[in-house]
Amino acid sequence: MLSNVASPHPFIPNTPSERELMLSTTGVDSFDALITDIPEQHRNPPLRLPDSASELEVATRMQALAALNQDAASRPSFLGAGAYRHFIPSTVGAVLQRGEFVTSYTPYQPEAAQGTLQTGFEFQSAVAQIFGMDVANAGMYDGPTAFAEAGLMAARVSRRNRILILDTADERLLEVADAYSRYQQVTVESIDIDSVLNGDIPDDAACIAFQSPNFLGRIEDVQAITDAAHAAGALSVMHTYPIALGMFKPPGAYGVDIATAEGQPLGVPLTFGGAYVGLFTSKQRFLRQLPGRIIGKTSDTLGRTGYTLTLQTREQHIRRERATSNICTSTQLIGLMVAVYCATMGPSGLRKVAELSYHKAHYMADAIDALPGWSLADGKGETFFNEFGVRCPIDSIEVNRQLAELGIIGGLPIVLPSDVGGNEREVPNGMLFCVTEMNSREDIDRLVYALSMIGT
Amino acid sequence: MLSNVASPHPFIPNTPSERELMLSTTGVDSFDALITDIPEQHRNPPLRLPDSASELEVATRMQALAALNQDAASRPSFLGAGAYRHFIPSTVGAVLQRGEFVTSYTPYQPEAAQGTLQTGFEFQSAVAQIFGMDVANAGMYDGPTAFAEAGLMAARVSRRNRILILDTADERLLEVADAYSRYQQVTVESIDIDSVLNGDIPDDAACIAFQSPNFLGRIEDVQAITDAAHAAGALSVMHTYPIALGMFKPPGAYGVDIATAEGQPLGVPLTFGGAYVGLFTSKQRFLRQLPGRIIGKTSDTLGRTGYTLTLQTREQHIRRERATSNICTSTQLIGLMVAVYCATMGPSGLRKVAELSYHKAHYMADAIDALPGWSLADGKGETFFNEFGVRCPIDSIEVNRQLAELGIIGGLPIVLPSDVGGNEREVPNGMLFCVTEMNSREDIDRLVYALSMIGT
Amino acid sequence: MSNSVTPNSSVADMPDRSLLMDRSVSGRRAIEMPDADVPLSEIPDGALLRESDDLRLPEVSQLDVIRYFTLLSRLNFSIDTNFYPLGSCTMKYNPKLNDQMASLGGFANIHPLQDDQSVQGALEVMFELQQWLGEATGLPGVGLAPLAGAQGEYAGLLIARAALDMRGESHRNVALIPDSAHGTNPASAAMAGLSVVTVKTDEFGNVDVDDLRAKADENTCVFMLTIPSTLGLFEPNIIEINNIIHEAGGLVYADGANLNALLGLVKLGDLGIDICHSNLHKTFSTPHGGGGPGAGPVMVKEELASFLPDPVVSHNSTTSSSSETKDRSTKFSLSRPENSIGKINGFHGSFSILVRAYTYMQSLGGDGLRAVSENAIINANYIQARLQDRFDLAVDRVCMHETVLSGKRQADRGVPALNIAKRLLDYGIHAPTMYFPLIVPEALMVEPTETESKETLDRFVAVMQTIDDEIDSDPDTVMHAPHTLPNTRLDEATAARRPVLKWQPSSD
Amino acid sequence: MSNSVTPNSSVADMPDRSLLMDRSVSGRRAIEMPDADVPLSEIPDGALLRESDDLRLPEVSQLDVIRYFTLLSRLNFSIDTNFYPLGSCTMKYNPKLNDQMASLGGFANIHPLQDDQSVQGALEVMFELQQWLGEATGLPGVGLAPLAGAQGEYAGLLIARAALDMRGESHRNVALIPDSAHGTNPASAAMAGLSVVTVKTDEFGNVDVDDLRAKADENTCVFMLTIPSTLGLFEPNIIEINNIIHEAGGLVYADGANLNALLGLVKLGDLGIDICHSNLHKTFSTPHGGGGPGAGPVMVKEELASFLPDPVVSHNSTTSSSSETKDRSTKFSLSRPENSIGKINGFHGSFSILVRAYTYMQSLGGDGLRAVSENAIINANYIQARLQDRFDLAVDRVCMHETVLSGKRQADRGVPALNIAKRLLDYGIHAPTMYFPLIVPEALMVEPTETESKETLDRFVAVMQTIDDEIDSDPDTVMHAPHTLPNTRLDEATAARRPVLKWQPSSD
Ligand SMILES: Cc1ncc(COP(=O)(O)O)c(C=O)c1O
Ligand SMILES: Cc1ncc(COP(=O)(O)O)c(C=O)c1O
Repeated sequence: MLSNVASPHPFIPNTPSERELMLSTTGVDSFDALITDIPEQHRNPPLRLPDSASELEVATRMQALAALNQDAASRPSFLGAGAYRHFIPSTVGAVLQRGEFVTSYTPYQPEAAQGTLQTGFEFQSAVAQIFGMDVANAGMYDGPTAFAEAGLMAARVSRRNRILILDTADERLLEVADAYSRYQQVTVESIDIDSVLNGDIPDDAACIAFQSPNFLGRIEDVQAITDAAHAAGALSVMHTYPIALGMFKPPGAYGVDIATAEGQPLGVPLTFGGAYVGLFTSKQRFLRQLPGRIIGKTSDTLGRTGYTLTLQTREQHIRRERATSNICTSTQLIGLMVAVYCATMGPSGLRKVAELSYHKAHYMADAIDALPGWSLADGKGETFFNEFGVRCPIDSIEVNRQLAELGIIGGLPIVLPSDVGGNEREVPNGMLFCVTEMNSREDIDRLVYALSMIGT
Repeated sequence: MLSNVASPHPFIPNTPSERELMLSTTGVDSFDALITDIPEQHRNPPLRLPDSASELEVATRMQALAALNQDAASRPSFLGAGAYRHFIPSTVGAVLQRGEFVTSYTPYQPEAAQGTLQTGFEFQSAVAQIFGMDVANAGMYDGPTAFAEAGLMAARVSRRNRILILDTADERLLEVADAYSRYQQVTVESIDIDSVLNGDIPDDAACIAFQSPNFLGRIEDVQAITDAAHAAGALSVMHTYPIALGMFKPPGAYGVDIATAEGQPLGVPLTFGGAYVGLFTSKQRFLRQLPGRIIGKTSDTLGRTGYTLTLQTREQHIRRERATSNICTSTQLIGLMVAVYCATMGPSGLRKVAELSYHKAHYMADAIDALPGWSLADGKGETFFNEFGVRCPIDSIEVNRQLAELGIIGGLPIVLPSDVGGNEREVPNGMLFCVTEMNSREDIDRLVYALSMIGT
Repeated sequence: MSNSVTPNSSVADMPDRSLLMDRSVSGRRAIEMPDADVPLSEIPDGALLRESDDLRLPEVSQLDVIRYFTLLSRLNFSIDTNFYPLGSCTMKYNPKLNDQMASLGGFANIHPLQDDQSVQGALEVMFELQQWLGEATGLPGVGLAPLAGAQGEYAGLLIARAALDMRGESHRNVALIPDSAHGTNPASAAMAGLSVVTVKTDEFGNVDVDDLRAKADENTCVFMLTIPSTLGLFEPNIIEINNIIHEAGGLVYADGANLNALLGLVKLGDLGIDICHSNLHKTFSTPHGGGGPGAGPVMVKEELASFLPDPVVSHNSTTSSSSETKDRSTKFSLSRPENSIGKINGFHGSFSILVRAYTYMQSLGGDGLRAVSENAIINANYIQARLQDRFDLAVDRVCMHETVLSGKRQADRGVPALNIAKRLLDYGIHAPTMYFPLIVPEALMVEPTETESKETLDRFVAVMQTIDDEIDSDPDTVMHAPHTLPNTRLDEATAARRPVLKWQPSSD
Repeated sequence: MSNSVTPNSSVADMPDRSLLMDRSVSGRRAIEMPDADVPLSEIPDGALLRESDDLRLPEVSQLDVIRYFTLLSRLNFSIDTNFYPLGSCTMKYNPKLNDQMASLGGFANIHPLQDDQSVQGALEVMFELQQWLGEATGLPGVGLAPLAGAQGEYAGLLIARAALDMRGESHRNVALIPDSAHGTNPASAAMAGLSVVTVKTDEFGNVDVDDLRAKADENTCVFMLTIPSTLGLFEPNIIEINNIIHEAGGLVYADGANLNALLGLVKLGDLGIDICHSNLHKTFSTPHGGGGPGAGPVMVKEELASFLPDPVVSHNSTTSSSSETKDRSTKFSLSRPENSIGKINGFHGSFSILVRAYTYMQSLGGDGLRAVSENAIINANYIQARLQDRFDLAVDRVCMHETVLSGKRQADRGVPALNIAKRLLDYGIHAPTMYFPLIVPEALMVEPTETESKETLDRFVAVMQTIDDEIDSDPDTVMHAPHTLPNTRLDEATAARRPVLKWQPSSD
């Protein structure tokens, strides 16, 4: 219950006497006089919400709710598929405590926001470097929206209107791209690798957009796809997994035009899917078609280096309906986490994370493949990073249920083409597993042992 | 394992080539040349410690160790006896994240430490205010050492050498006072309340030192004790529980000369007994006999207010063997937590915490007293704050064991005088319970129900 | 950290501003990773692999990382350190409890694709937040997916279009938008394939109803109204406006960026609004983070709920759940509404922000949320009343949660609003929003919020008066402000003309 | 937050320095507490109760609390923001992981009087830390109870006295202490009832062995030696010194404040030291917190282990536990050593600090700890080598982890060391320890630590050279430094003469 002798709430300092004084300075004799524009019949409706609660009560309830969740930090987990449990160094959390970063607004007054701006510039520098691309923007909402906006950007750049997405990409990417282009003069379509490699690409294709490592963790033939796209006058748009780039060649090395990723693996906790940050990079020459904020280096009147938002004429607050995107509030603070992560990991750390993930995933894949009744979704020989599909002897949802009983979070149940007949089944018979440096050998062995019991 | 191609460790930046360069600037050709003063036969001994470990490994191990402890935040707990589970507002943790507070040294250069100094001044202001005393120092190691140093200070002030401690005080206080005075020309002795009130006080008594609320939670007759001490030419030294002062008259109101307390209840987590902060207050006229650091207000050369360590001639770094105490590194950061706590709780918050603790403790005491086989250690009528002794039908260690099985942390097993014969028993037959605002009615009812089952 | 050996002339610890890569020393490192505990597998074809020296990230020590970012943080103005009356942005106190709750392991470490069964606490947070936002706005269909206000707008417009499509009115392709609207409104409309037709604001700051009536027709898809408007005014003709649009067959979308002025005072749904969004990072005080992350839930009237973005959280006892394999013990579950516009982002929304907003709503409760709006309005009017002798008002009437001043008089004396804004920084006060809304010349949009005290407002008033005096006594100082910040005025033109967007080896 | 309406002239956001009570407004509050969920009991006699208006604590909003303390924090120099070469204090990087581990619920929320059984993880931390400190010092009896270095000293002296008492040598009441010793050494000796006899330092910075020999006798209780010494030197005659004391029947106490120079290079126990302490807040990098909390474990040779303070942690399989009712599953338990000097504080030591130190030792390991000492020594010698043309050295020989400069030449040119120290602050570098050790005129004791980079050391050298130049070119600037901090030089004399130690209603 609020107080009416003191200030109403710890977040609201005006005491009753101050309130009176302020109203009278304003020249009204009651608060109601300030809201007469609100239609009288609708003024002061009942608000059926709980009453205010003390911090102790709120914290107690929130802790109880948090405790209802089975968190992936205190048990082995093999879920990936777009959100990844990687190591987060202590520096990230420490920097994230700085109120000056957390409680500032978008840096519209650059002189009073150099902290945000310079760290954002570090973010752009690190992302461009990891991707091997010319430029990176200051971040998008998340990976899938970055990918969707990449498709739209490709359409603007190419002045063509068909976004072709390779069918090995995560379906979520396709869905979001579809939602982002639904009423624009752009279509989103699926294409298979054979069509791409055979040059079977329509001549109004804006881009060939693909994911590598793809949904099943496999490394695509980026060069071939990119070359095919270019041959058809389309852009090559790649969605990737930034940790993989610690080990695998980056999009820039293949001539990819626009590359995006989910930034979460770079120092951001899982938090049930958000808030994350989308990474967005491109070739220099497409710069002025980039969506989102961009931070540039400049100098002040005394010639000292400083940073500022730049190329703002692309953005909604200047260009309005002709902006390159409607994005305004974005994900600066998550970008800061990525910047601190990259600074902490450095080249050797990022490489090591990639290699650990790779080797552990392959260790586990080999072990599962050796289990009777279980097999890898692909034959051997395909190159994958740290995710792989597995064919299960029973319904994979049931597999997960049994693993949950052992305190293990399994993989993602997926539908694999049936062995017989080739027609798709309704019941998920496959599982997409993900392994990172956070999975100890012991956890992996435990999982494999558990699967071996399920298999028999 | 350390690297020998890169810098040896994330905490040690010198790379091998820098190391060489620095050694050669120093004019030596190897590191060994710098340590020739170390007797050769003892140089470079084997160090049987584990090798360096990565952050991920260390964090994993520490989390596993932490998980082995049954923490008092995730289950009902009724333990007090010198360390208390009170509500800690969110502001305390937030301020404690500021690296500028955490990673600075004792403010020897005041111009570069105004943050520490001004917050320390806030601490002194709040503590003096809560105690109703003239002055507070900037904090002692913990409550018991503050109490021990209060006894020594009383001896200095009175130029007498017997520290008499009322026998209702926590035995820990007596023990620490003893350790602090063992080889000084001062003795620590126990005295009972009748001797005090009858004026049966030796004329070389430096002080009557007592605890109120005492070990069993009872409020002592502070006025009578203080008057008796003063009548005997001795000082009145009181050790108290700062939360109780939200509700009960403070030591200053009774003319107490020196008052101390454990500061932990004011915003500091239990952390297995430390680090805590000792609160130390006195009358103005004893100021120059205070142990520990003191922060004073002053002004700079431009006339602006600033703060600085003051009265330093009392301290070891100036006065050496004639210092009022040997204390140097103290508990500034814990004092900061107390300062933030006091600023956040304000007068109404502190009072409310005291009242909630009082009412919940009395609710529980009444309920236990009503259980067959269980009774309060005192008859009704004694005034207690939030702790009380209970006579158990069985060995109280066994009671705790049974409670632990129900996920409840019981009270402190204590030995009460036996009902028959009056001679002390070896087996703890009593329990000291503590109740705070953190104990919900539901938890209390659960405990009482559990005791009722044990009783029968 | 400064590499200068000349003393800091004005700021005590003006840090070295060089970038991390400029501090990088080959072989330094800030972290150690463990060695593999599994046998190593074969490494793929070298052609796929990155050269070992291709990845040029900073090589610095762990202390370097901490000191660098800590010092940079101090170059920011922020709520934790400054009064920040940035209009339309609702820069109010972000309770620390909210951050602490969001970082609880049970929230921070759950994977978005875990079974519903294993994340019931998270789903309960989302479910109840849906309920509460529905109640607060009077629009009971709530989708938490949108990741910021602009995405909420886009989701809302997709819903409008989908609903009209279903009615067979796909031809409705016009968004009517007032000239005072925020840039995201027309930008979102364009993304939703709508052409923007601008509606005028009248001399009182209200929607020009005649202009609206003239423009509302059979092609109208939505009217997007910011309420209260970006002038800080509640639209008195709201009912009539809604009727005009509804009669034309369109829908009314309310941009709820300013919802913090309305809590408990009026519900958008009661007024006939069909769709709105709320910026949780404004009204519900989740921190802005220097530009996000935010969250922009979309709220719709009952009839439109089936179009909400995927997913929503449903309570299994209250909904006739269609999901096939549901556990008995699964009380809350994620589901896709029947006619959903689909997924507009990867997972379920800005969960860490949702947790904060939910914590905030619990702390305040219904009574507290009303007090939020009341005091936000009182504070804005107090500033307006105290400054109106010196500064023109965009519109001369009482305001809601913010007041839009015009620096016309000051501009006439030679000092455009920009300079007043910059000069405020020298006094440790963040600038108001400048030159917005676009229809107000020399606009300075001031939103004090309810969390600032009268003392802070009084100081702001005094500083504004001082600056107004300085315009006569010392105009140069105002024109070249700021003077006391880490940088003087930055050359934004060159930044855009010759963009340098990442570290370059020759940097500095 | 400033209440000034004149702009900040030099520092961007120089905050209002008034105290919280000056900002207090009756009725404001920063927290809400719940109402009682139990029936209220009778309130005691009014005479016992505090008047409701007697408690004058600040009444401010929650935002006020956060903004006030945040702004104050920025007035500090700290490791996170500045190079801090404060000699003897070992201001090195405090790894953030350590703080994070100490705040885990399983460590932060356990009560010191819980059963051993329920805190096995905490006891394991303490047990292993005991083992490791014993191994690092070569003194296997380890007591973690002391709360800081000075308490470690006191505990060590109590142990020495108790051991001598048991030998029937209670008369030994003299502590021999070098003239270079830290003030806590004589102060602790006095508390332990010892009279202090000062031992001279010779011209090479070593203990004057002849003087020591002359003073060591049948009354000698202990010789307290800081090793390396406060001159940053390792005592080359250490073996001989220990023999002298042992032959006189006394014990040798090593003040281990500088243990960070010795890790893996030598073990104190091997040298014949009987007792030492270690400041975990120096050598093992727990943060200083602006003056604590710290931890000062005491280490003793095997024969003295039974005297350690109460409690120590024992491993039940390795010790012949005497405890009566021990669970089978209780692997570690707290116990009181047989001849314990007793409790020297309330519970078991600075547990939160112990957790940090243990985390730190794990991160570094034996090999890393040796690298700590090596690089601390290399860095100090590098600075010494680069500055010795400009500044006198206290002793002209290679140093260990710190170098003591003397500002004699500068003082002769009219600028005492104090001013050099203050001037460094203007360059964003914390001052070295000044005028200590007492035997060095114009001492400036510089301890760079191993966590600072060569670039940082080079800048320090350059700044010292610049200041040395300024002494000639612009002595006034140096004499009145600092110029760029929140305060210019503070009047410490008045502060001590007319002490104001708490907020007063008329304040400011
Ligand atoms: C009126 C108005 N509408 C929409 C938005 C866009 O919201 P967001 O930044 O969360 O995308 C803003 C934010 O600045 C706003 O002020
Ligand atoms: C040489 C020396 N001895 C002893 C101490 C005292 O240690 P503490 O401050 O931890 O009590 C110090 C700390 O400054 C010191 O430098």
